[in-house]
Amino acid sequence: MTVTLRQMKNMLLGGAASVIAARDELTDIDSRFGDADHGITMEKIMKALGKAVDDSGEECTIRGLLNTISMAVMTINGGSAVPLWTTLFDGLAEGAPDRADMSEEEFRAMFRSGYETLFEISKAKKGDKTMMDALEPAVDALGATTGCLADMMKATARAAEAGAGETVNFAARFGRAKNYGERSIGTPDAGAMSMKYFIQGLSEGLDRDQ
Amino acid sequence: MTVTLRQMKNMLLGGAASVIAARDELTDIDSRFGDADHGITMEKIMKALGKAVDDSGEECTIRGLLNTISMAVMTINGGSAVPLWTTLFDGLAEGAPDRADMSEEEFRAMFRSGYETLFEISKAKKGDKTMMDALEPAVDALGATTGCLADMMKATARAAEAGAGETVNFAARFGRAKNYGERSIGTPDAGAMSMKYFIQGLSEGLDRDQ
Amino acid sequence: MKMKKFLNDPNTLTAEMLEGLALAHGDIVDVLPGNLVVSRTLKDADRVTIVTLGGTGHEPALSGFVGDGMLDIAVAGDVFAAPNPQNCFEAIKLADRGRGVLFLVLNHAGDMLTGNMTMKMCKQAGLNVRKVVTQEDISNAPRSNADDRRGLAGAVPLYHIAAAAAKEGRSLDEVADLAQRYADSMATIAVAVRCATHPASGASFGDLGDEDMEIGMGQHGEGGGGRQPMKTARETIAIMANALVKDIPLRKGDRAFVMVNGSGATTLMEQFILYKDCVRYLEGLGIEVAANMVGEILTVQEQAGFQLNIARWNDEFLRLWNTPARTIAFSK
Amino acid sequence: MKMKKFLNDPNTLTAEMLEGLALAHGDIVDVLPGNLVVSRTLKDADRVTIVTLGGTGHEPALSGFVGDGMLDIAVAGDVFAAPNPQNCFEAIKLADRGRGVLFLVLNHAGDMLTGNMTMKMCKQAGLNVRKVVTQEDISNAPRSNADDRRGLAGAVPLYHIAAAAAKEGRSLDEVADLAQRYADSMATIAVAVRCATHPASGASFGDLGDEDMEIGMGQHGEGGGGRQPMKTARETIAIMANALVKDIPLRKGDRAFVMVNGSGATTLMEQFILYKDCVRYLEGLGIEVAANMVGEILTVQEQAGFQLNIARWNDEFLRLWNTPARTIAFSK
Ligand SMILES: Nc1ncnc2c1ncn2[C@@H]1O[C@H](COP(=O)(O)OP(=O)(O)O)[C@@H](O)[C@H]1O
Ligand SMILES: Nc1ncnc2c1ncn2[C@@H]1O[C@H](COP(=O)(O)OP(=O)(O)O)[C@@H](O)[C@H]1O
Ligand SMILES: [Mg+2]
Ligand SMILES: [Mg+2]
Ligand SMILES: [Mg+2]
Ligand SMILES: [Mg+2]
Repeated sequence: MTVTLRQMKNMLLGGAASVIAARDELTDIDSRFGDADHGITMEKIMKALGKAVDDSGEECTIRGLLNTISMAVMTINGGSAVPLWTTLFDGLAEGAPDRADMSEEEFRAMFRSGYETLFEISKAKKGDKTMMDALEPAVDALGATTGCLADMMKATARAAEAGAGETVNFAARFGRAKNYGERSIGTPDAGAMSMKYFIQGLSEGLDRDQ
Repeated sequence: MTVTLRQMKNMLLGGAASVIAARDELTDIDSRFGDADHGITMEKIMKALGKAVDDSGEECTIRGLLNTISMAVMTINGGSAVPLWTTLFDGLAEGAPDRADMSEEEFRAMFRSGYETLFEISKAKKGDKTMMDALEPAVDALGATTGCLADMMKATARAAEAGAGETVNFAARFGRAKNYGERSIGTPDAGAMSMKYFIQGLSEGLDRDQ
Repeated sequence: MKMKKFLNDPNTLTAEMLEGLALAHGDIVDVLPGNLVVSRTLKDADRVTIVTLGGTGHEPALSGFVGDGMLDIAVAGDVFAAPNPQNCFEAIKLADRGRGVLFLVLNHAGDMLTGNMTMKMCKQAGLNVRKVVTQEDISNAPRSNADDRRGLAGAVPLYHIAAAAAKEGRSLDEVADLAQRYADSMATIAVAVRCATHPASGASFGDLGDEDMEIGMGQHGEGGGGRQPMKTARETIAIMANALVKDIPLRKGDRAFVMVNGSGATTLMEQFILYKDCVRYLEGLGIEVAANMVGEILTVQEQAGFQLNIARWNDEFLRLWNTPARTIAFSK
Repeated sequence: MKMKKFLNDPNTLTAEMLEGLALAHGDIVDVLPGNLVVSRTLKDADRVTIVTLGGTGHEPALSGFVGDGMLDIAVAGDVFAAPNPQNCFEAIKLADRGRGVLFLVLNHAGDMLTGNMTMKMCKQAGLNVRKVVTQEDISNAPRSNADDRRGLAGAVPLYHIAAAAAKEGRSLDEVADLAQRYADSMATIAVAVRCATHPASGASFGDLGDEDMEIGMGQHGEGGGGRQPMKTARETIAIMANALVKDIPLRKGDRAFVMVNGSGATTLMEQFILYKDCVRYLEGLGIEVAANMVGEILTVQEQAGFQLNIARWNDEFLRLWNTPARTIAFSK
């Protein structure tokens, strides 16, 4: 099984569309224990991603594409999410081959690299009520699943969804919500939710093309 | 019929008590088309009046007493009402005899002088929706009534009440409410109401002593 | 609903506020009995001096503009209430350095009554005083009926211009005539979108509903102009600036001063956006903005809204404006 | 309910605000691409220079403190959102006059992430930069756990003190060490009584009910401390100042700096009353207030409430503080 540049682009566009559709929900969640802007910021990030994909042409490599996205996200002004997502794409790029397609193993390694690079600057672990609560189980699920790409991505999305859902039970230990501590229990984490929507969108974007 | 210093003091204290009792109502009226402070200011003025009366001793004259009140009111910081009431007491003093009692005619002349002195700086006429709408008919009624002092003052109070009541139908042409013009129709004028309460209180204060 | 303000006692608001002001800015002002906020530069002044009066609750105005290059004494009354004439008279006596005193009064019922009584007392005492009244609010009356126009924040730049002229050694008549020319050259209009509460009584004045703004609101929320649904910054400026330009009037090629004065809860972010929109609007008419003030200058407690003041400026105003000033709320 | 703000487009809030700021204060700052608010004095600077970064929506902070004797460049992000590392890197390159750059960061998640990435880029480029983080909010963590303390308005006096030291010709290490000492000498606590709305999304954050105040609210209304019924100014100050005095700690005979920073809808009248109450409270402990700032310094849109910042001052801080400054929002 190989993953093509075309598939990669579809996945990314699907992720972007999914997050943008959830904009108001994300802002609303952030209004409870944050500063009411997460949807706004994620929309900016996802639009920059979309533009980078649209402008990328047929000639680029997967690493090149992801690098372009990382650079595009980096020039946004958008609070915590911008450096975090910049770093995530930077890590994905580092883990991706400088070719227009990749093997299943390379696909898995790319996500692993994204997660690990992000962890270095994020420092948040599972249970800290951040985007990592959706990303970490998703990357783990991807590593543990075999089968066709579509099925793998569905399993990944389910893991992200479950992980984001669990944040309802956690007290925030990172980001602005940290200041509310225990009081944040009962509300999901905004960043975990946007990560969930992104990963679900990756899966949907893949489907759309098939 | 003569009016004694003692009666004069009782009337003034009655006027003060009556206005102070209406403090919140006056502020509330002023909150609709003014700056929500008329009750506060009138309370300050009436307390100063009360203190001046209490401190005045038995030796003073009616003119002296009214002059002391005028001076006391003048040192209050309180928007339009302060110079207006300072001037009213100044005019009452000018029209009062420098003795400890006065005749019925002198009593009438004193009020007439108060009204006229005030009019010079106020410039407001009947129908302009100001304190003059209560004061002018009251002074007219006092001029037209005969009988015992208590009856005269009751007729005066009725005229003040009727005049203040009519301000509901007027559009403000003086003071802050002027800026609302026609829209002020339907609400009485704060200053007319405080004048009504004062004049009613004069009558009540007289009764209390009999 | 309880009033959500940090206060101690409704009866001592002004006294406590002035105590804090004196503690914070003792290098610039002294606060003397009778609520006299006096510039530290007064004692060495050999020039025409400037006194004004007004209620409190509009901070930084008026006390915040006492200091070098602006007011010599501001006589504070109580919340939204003019001071008494006695205190104003004492202030003028204290301010007089032998060259006469310019007495600036904003046109509001209480201030005017006090101002007139003060002038009577000054005349009796033989003091050399000239009173100039600012009455530039266009929302209730045409220019021909100036007595019905309230004095709004436009008085503040006038303080500096008049003080600069006084510093040049000009006579009282010259300074007062200049102040009158300045007063005649400007116009202000206010808009409110959310009302304020009186800090002593806790009563809120006016009611603007959830969707509306009201153009023509005075210093204390007194209405006047039209109530209408909220508009964008650009649209609001177009309505207000257009009215001011006509009133002054300003013509292509003129130079203007523009002030955006936040009335309390309107943010400085909004004020900068509004100022930008006003500059662009005037540019479109061929009018150049030569100077400005943007910020909270004369507030109305926590009212949301702003005052837009525009003046036609000439070389003299601009030159005087560009001289130093050091007060609590304005430095140059 | 519609948001009652004067704005044009949620997507251009920061750009329009900075355009207005540049138009109003072109004599003090230039606004360059990338939201760089640059002091006009930078080009002639032969000294250590100072750069900071931060979201907008807190005006006058941070851009309002760019100018002579304070910041050389403030990198503005977007509303409540840190700028990107690229812009910060460009700002530091531009600011560097060969004597190195002090990079001041307030401890907030986004700002810190950007600050760290910026430092990486600077290191790669071989720039001479020292980063100092302010993290003085006492409401969430003890002094021993400084990483959990947010940076609040206490950064602002630090700008002036660090800039004054830089003007004296001190080296980057000296200036950065001084800034760190200043950061360590202070503490801040915030209280909110009414919440603000985000000017782009219109969403309001937090909910304080009709009767309550919350001590420990952060820059954007993030909670932390206790919610309790509204108290008087004096009582509120006693709670807050007591907590700060213990944290710093301040002792009898110490000299203090006190800042009362209005967060938006709280009036200057209240701020002066609060300042007076704080001076009196500290006097009662034998602590003398040697300097102050009272006003809107770092706001949170139209939030009602304030931040109280206290610092232990020594002769050096006081001497540096009493040097000239000329910025948009602060002059000395
Ligand atoms: N150190 C961190 N590691 C991982 N995620 C974080 C971290 N800090 C914040 N986040 C995430 O960022 C989200 C908030 O993002 P956003 O609202 O865009 O930023 P800001 O708080 O600056 O407004 C949080 O919900 C959380 O998931
Ligand atoms: N020129 C005037 N002549 C007579 N009464 C006046 C005049 N101006 C104002 N008033 C009266 O003053 C009242 C308002 O008084 P107050 O609220 O104490 O003063 P302010 O408007 O300064 O707050 C008005 O209701 C009106 O009756
Ligand atoms: Mg956020
Ligand atoms: Mg009133
Ligand atoms: Mg009043
Ligand atoms: Mg944010």
